[in-house]
Amino acid sequence: MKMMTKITMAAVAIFAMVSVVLLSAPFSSADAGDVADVAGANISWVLVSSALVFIMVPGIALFYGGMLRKQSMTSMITQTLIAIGVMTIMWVAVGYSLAFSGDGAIIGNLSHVFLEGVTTTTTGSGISDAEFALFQMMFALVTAAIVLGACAERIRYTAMVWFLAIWSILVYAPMAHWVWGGGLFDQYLTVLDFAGGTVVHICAGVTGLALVAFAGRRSDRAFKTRAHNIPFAFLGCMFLWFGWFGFNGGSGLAADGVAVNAILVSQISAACAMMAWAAVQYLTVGRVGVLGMIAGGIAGLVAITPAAGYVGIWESMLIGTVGGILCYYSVSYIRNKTNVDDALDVFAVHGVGGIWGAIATGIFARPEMTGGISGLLYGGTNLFVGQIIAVIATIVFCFTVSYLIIWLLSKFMRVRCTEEEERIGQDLAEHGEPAYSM
Amino acid sequence: MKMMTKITMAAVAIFAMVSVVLLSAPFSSADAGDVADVAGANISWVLVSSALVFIMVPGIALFYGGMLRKQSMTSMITQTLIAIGVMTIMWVAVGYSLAFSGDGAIIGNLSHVFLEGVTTTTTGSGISDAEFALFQMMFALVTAAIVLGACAERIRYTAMVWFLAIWSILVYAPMAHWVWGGGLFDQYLTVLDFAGGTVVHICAGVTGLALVAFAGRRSDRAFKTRAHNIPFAFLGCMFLWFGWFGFNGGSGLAADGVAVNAILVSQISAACAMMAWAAVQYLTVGRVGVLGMIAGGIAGLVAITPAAGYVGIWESMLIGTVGGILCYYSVSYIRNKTNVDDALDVFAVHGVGGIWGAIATGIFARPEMTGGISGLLYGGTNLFVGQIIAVIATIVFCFTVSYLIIWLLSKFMRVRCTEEEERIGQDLAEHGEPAYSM
Amino acid sequence: MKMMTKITMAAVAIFAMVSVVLLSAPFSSADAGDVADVAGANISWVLVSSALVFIMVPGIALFYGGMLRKQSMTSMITQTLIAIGVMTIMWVAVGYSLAFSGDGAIIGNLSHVFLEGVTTTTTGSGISDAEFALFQMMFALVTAAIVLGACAERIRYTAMVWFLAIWSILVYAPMAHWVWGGGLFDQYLTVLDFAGGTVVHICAGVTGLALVAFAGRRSDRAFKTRAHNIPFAFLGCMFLWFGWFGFNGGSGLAADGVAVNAILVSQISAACAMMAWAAVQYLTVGRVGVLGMIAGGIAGLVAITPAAGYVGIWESMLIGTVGGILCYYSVSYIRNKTNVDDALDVFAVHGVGGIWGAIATGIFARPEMTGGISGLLYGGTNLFVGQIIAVIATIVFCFTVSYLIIWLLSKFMRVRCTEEEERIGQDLAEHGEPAYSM
Amino acid sequence: MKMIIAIVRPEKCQAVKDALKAKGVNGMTITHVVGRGTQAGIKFTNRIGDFLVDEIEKIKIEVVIEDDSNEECVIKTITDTANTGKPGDGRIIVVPVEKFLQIRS
Amino acid sequence: MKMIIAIVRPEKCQAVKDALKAKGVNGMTITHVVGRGTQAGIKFTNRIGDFLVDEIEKIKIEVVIEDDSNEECVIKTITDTANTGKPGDGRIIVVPVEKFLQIRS
Amino acid sequence: MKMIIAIVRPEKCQAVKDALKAKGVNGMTITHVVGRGTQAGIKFTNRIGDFLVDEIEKIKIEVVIEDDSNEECVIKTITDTANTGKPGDGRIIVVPVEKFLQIRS
Ligand SMILES: Nc1ncnc2c1ncn2[C@@H]1O[C@H](COP(=O)(O)OP(=O)(O)O)[C@@H](O)[C@H]1O
Ligand SMILES: Nc1ncnc2c1ncn2[C@@H]1O[C@H](COP(=O)(O)OP(=O)(O)O)[C@@H](O)[C@H]1O
Ligand SMILES: Nc1ncnc2c1ncn2[C@@H]1O[C@H](COP(=O)(O)OP(=O)(O)O)[C@@H](O)[C@H]1O
Repeated sequence: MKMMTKITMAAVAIFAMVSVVLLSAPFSSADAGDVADVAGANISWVLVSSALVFIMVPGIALFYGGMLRKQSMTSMITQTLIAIGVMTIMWVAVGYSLAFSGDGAIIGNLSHVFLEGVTTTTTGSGISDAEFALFQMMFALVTAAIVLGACAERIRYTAMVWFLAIWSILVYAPMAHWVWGGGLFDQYLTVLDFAGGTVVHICAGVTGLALVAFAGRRSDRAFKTRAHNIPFAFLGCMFLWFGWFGFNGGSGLAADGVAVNAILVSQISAACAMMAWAAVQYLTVGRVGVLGMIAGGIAGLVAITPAAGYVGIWESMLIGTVGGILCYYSVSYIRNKTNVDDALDVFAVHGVGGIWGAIATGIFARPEMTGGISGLLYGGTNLFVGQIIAVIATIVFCFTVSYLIIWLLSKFMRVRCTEEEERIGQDLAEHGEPAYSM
Repeated sequence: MKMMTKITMAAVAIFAMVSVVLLSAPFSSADAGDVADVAGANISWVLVSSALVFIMVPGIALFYGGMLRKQSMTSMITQTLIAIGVMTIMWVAVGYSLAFSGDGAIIGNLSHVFLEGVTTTTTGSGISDAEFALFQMMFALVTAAIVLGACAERIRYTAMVWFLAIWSILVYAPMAHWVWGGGLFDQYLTVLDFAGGTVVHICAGVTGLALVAFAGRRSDRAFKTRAHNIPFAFLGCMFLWFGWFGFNGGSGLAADGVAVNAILVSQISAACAMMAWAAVQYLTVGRVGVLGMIAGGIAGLVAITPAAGYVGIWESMLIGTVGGILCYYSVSYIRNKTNVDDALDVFAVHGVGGIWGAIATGIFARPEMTGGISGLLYGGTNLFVGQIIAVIATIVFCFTVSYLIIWLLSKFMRVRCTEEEERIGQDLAEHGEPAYSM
Repeated sequence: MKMMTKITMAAVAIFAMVSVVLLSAPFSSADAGDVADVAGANISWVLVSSALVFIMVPGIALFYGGMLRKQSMTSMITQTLIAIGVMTIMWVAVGYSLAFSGDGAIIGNLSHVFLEGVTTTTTGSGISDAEFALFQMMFALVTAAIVLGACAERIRYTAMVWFLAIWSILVYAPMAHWVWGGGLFDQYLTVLDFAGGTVVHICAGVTGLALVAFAGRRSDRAFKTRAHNIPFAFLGCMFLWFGWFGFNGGSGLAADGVAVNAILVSQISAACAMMAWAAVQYLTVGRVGVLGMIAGGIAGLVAITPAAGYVGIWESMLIGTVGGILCYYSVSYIRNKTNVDDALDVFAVHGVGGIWGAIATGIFARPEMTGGISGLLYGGTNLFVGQIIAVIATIVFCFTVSYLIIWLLSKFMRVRCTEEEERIGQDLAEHGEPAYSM
Repeated sequence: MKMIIAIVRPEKCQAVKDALKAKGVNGMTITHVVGRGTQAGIKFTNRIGDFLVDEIEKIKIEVVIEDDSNEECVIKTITDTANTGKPGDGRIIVVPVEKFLQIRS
Repeated sequence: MKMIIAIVRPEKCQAVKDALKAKGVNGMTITHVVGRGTQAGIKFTNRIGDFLVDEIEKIKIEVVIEDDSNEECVIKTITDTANTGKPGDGRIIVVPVEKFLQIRS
Repeated sequence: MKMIIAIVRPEKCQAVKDALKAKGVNGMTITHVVGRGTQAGIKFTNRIGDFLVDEIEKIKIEVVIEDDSNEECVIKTITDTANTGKPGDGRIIVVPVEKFLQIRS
């Protein structure tokens, strides 16, 4: 068992080495300097967007870590860092290729492993394949990081390394392929997902749920503790909100009116959802706090994600407001009525919010903004049906495969922390590194 | 009374809903995809600037919160979040329309409520109205957030929600209209305010003062406590500084030499003010610390704000240096010689700094950078006189109306925390959410 | 002695004033509005990059401060702030001019003091001189800030002010001139340094070493304490990583394929180095934590810096992986086998990582990406030899001059904290400002 | 000699300190503690509602008095100042002290 | 009257609290402390390896009992709950108390 | 049995710990406290100047000694190490202990 985990890390290092041998074909950015100026604005904007999406990742670490007890802060950070490391390498190695090459319905092919043949050359005003790969890479990072909040304080660090590596191939790559890479959904359904409602949020929420289903509840002690550092949780949320401008704004891959619209409706949806959550909590509990408001804001951002390029002002107000209320009651329901210990409400916020967003897109999509595809409101039913099927497919697929992966892993290594380790906290038990010293 | 506050929140939620009914006209971003590429760079830059201005808002929460005692951290954060929520919704609903439509001297009209008719279509190389509305929205958020520092640890949360909602219409929208929307100042005076010295900083500083004037001093206990978390205050200041590059840099609404100049002089002014503050403090107190230096930096950024597009290197050094010294003595004077409990020196830094910046613009504005309007130094007196009148008008207007609003509110709800609540701290008394758990 | 330090600060203030008298020639940004649109995308991207590089500076303060004991947090922050202040002013005053004007081999001339004649006018699609000066200014800030980590908890604040002011002229300006300003290296050697491997990282690492060599070890108490706030260290690292996208991505001064390539390889190198460090630490110590992983990430970013525009995917994986492993063993070696108290491993990470990066550039530079200059792998030896000579020259020059400066300063003022001051911590002893209050 | 240990509400700490100073009692040592007693706990807000925490923040003030006759006065001063009449006001514990020395010489 | 001072592992604190409650002992004051004893220290990871910290986090629980006959019971309850058999389990100190008063009146 | 409670300057804590170790006294419990005494307070910098804080950070070291004859030695060791001669050096309090038990069995 000990052996196993050692191999884990060694493998990753070796893995990086191997690439050197594997690849003799040079990366063709030879003509990078000749790029036509007409594409400059788009290049610049998508680079900025990539950076903005990147900053969401530490945002998640702080957002989640701040809400846990202080004995789990280091652990949450290390797991986020490992998500950056593993997903970056896996995406470059095979992920991008599996998601964005070939015509397969289920999965792409290996023609672009290690980004072979992915150049920085632009044609017309579009961005280059290399920039697209970069932007998409950041999405993979964020998705993996979101998952961590659900199963916090339970899954061992080394198990998480392996899980993410395998999950990136078996779950994330196919999902991206189906929605954006010309796969399943594109081929058989009318589906719209502007910035990743299904690929990122539903997928992350459901994966989290699968891990929780497998790993079970935490011991009561960890479960009952209140957030150890509200300012960090707030700061994390603000990074998410800030980064979301790139997440949604960059998803049109151009600095144009679509980007402006996407950012505007994101801001509005987030604000409405935050206020709606606050209002409901105020009416129910009589008090509002930071934790509620930031959860509301995130709920609004999640809900608008698939629709950001396809709806206008009033729809975004509606989507946000409903999103905030819906997620509030989901959190409340899951915490009080079920036995599921989704530590940081990942499913209730990202899962439920994402599902609502996908359906809302099916209802409100404006034909003049989608290139002709109409939402229910404008008389289209294909899209609405497509969205619902896509949501169901995503849920079933992500849950099943994620569960299988972690189950399989548990045959080879210890996946779950013991009760003793849980009590002391992973910071000390696994990393020997308390987050704060007095 | 209890009823009242419940209605507060409910209203906001309902408010978001109503928009759906109100608005049947579709948001016309139909042709968003056709945007001419020539505008791309400007679109991209103003989007980035909007994101940068947004990040100033959490910056303010951390900057202020870190300087308070730890029992007020959650409270400062929630109030900032509510500023985001309320101002975003109010801006979309009526603020933008009141500020930027029609020829009224005092206030605009309602032709663009809920951003009706505000499209993402660009003409020529300029940015679209929708993008302008987005960029300006962020300014409204920042202004509201700055106010919170003055009256920290005293005003109740629900009262603040109402105050901001009303203030956004009665104070902020007219101010923006007068300076940038073709209103009062534009029509009757020669006034230059590049990035919001009057609209944002003087307005926020004076509004804060009005709230303090109404609410009175805190009890001694809160008053005497030292900053509970210097790193957060520093981090907040750095977000402000970083965001200011978009705040000043984006205010020319284009990615051109004006933007470059604005950012360059901002950086220089901030550095000079920080060093000047440090120097004066060193000579007076014999020691320099983080709190002094960051206040100095902010003072320099405030002072350069109205002038950033109209002056060059040496003026910015002078504006910054004088700004730093002036604000130092203002803080010192207000704290020691007056009875005003401006908790986080909002008036002394934003108010005084903004006034100095406005006057400095009147002195140093270079005709070749303003399109012909000359500062005192270049023989123009119109501008100088205009700036002074504008400053006075701003002070009188913002103070009076803000005071009236909070006074009026106090007839309907409890506005002020009790001494008991103040002692325990708003975190616990109002939100039941201590910022840190041991 | 007391007198001396007072003069320190006064001088800086006076200094800012003097500029006003010195300069009568107006800053010519008159035609800023006429900038051809073709340059817009590049202007926008380099402004964004400048902001991104700026955010690295607070990143360094948090990264370093979080790893120290809590009694040194304020001190680390003030020193970083002073680096911002001093370097900004010095760069504007003389630094830019010395680095980027004239044909001198050793140093530039004074024709652009106070940025005289540096305009915001663009020609063709290139950015303006003023924007270049701004972007480069941020590099000067970052370099100075990195130095502070090596000699943390020892050098007095006022001494640091003077040191940085002099160092910016005698060390940083010549280095920038040699590598990027058409000086020494450009004239006599074939050297490639895309984003500042020598100028920033080796220079900072070696300067830090010189200060440590002069100031000696800290007392055991400070030396043995563990990191007081891991989340701050993590946050700081993430700011660095995020900012590095502008640091490397902006160094091509254009929004084109080179920028895309630079960011892509930076991300990959950082991820590989982080994983490699984690793997080695796991195999050696049996445990991995945040401190190790973030150090690994930084090592990868440092290593790829000089090469980011000249290599592709697989080279970046190799450079990162080797960089991570190399820096791990360097830290281990310096800590355990030498008597050098490099508090935050500045030399081991930035110095060693920078040296490896420079050599790697000499090996892997692809002729089609460098405009014809070939690395060893492609048969070129000039470059390889040039890189090695440049590294050696940089080390010798920076160490000698930095040591001389601090030695000279010590003749005029007290440079070193006493053992008593060290024990109490600089926060209290020098600044009277503890970072946290209970 | 006695050590008087008072456990009081955090928000009353300043008042107790001031009151003791007024009575001429300067020396004291203060510790942040959490306590459980007849006070049932405090409700905290989380994302979706309340939850109870039974460890409530208190301040422990330790005063060593060299003259036993001061005991009553110190106890009364603390009791009067820290009393609000609501559960959670805290306790006073008196323990005997054998020696009380100043380190500084 | 006695004050029973127990120094226990942080992860055992909740269990001790619960066990005492079950025995009807509600009042207690809890302090975060660090301690040194026969337990040699804990190894922490730094950038490149391990290092030892000899100040180990503990929780100090102070319980004043008014009825001396409860002493044995409280001590036994704590000992039974906090015992793991490994170095670092902590200590119990019993000191005499002269007075124990409620501030609330 | 005695409990020796020393309140010392934070920067002297390590020295006291080392000195006690040298005398063979290993076990101790350490608490972060703040105190007020003859030392008037420390001036802190704020944005525009100084202000006084009368709660000064100290370290409380509690050592239980089972053999009373060690008392003098421990007190002397602490006094010698923590003494700087300036106000704020701290105090030593000795209280009687009735029982001192190890939890581990
Ligand atoms: N038996 C006890 N031993 C030690 N500390 C106690 C005891 N009972 C109460 N305390 C302390 O006193 C504090 C206040 O007690 P509580 O019973 O809540 O208030 P009140 O005395 O007003 O009823 C508790 O939080 C705890 O710290
Ligand atoms: N002589 C002592 N005086 C005060 N506290 C002590 C003493 N000995 C031990 N302690 C406290 O008890 C804790 C546990 O002691 P330790 O010797 O490590 O465990 P164990 O009792 O299981 O051997 C220490 O961390 C310290 O806080
Ligand atoms: N009467 C007292 N009771 C409890 N603690 C005291 C008392 N007097 C002093 N102390 C503690 O001793 C510390 C040092 O005392 P102080 O009078 O400042 O120094 P010195 O003893 O050198 O004059 C104080 O900060 C306080 O924590």
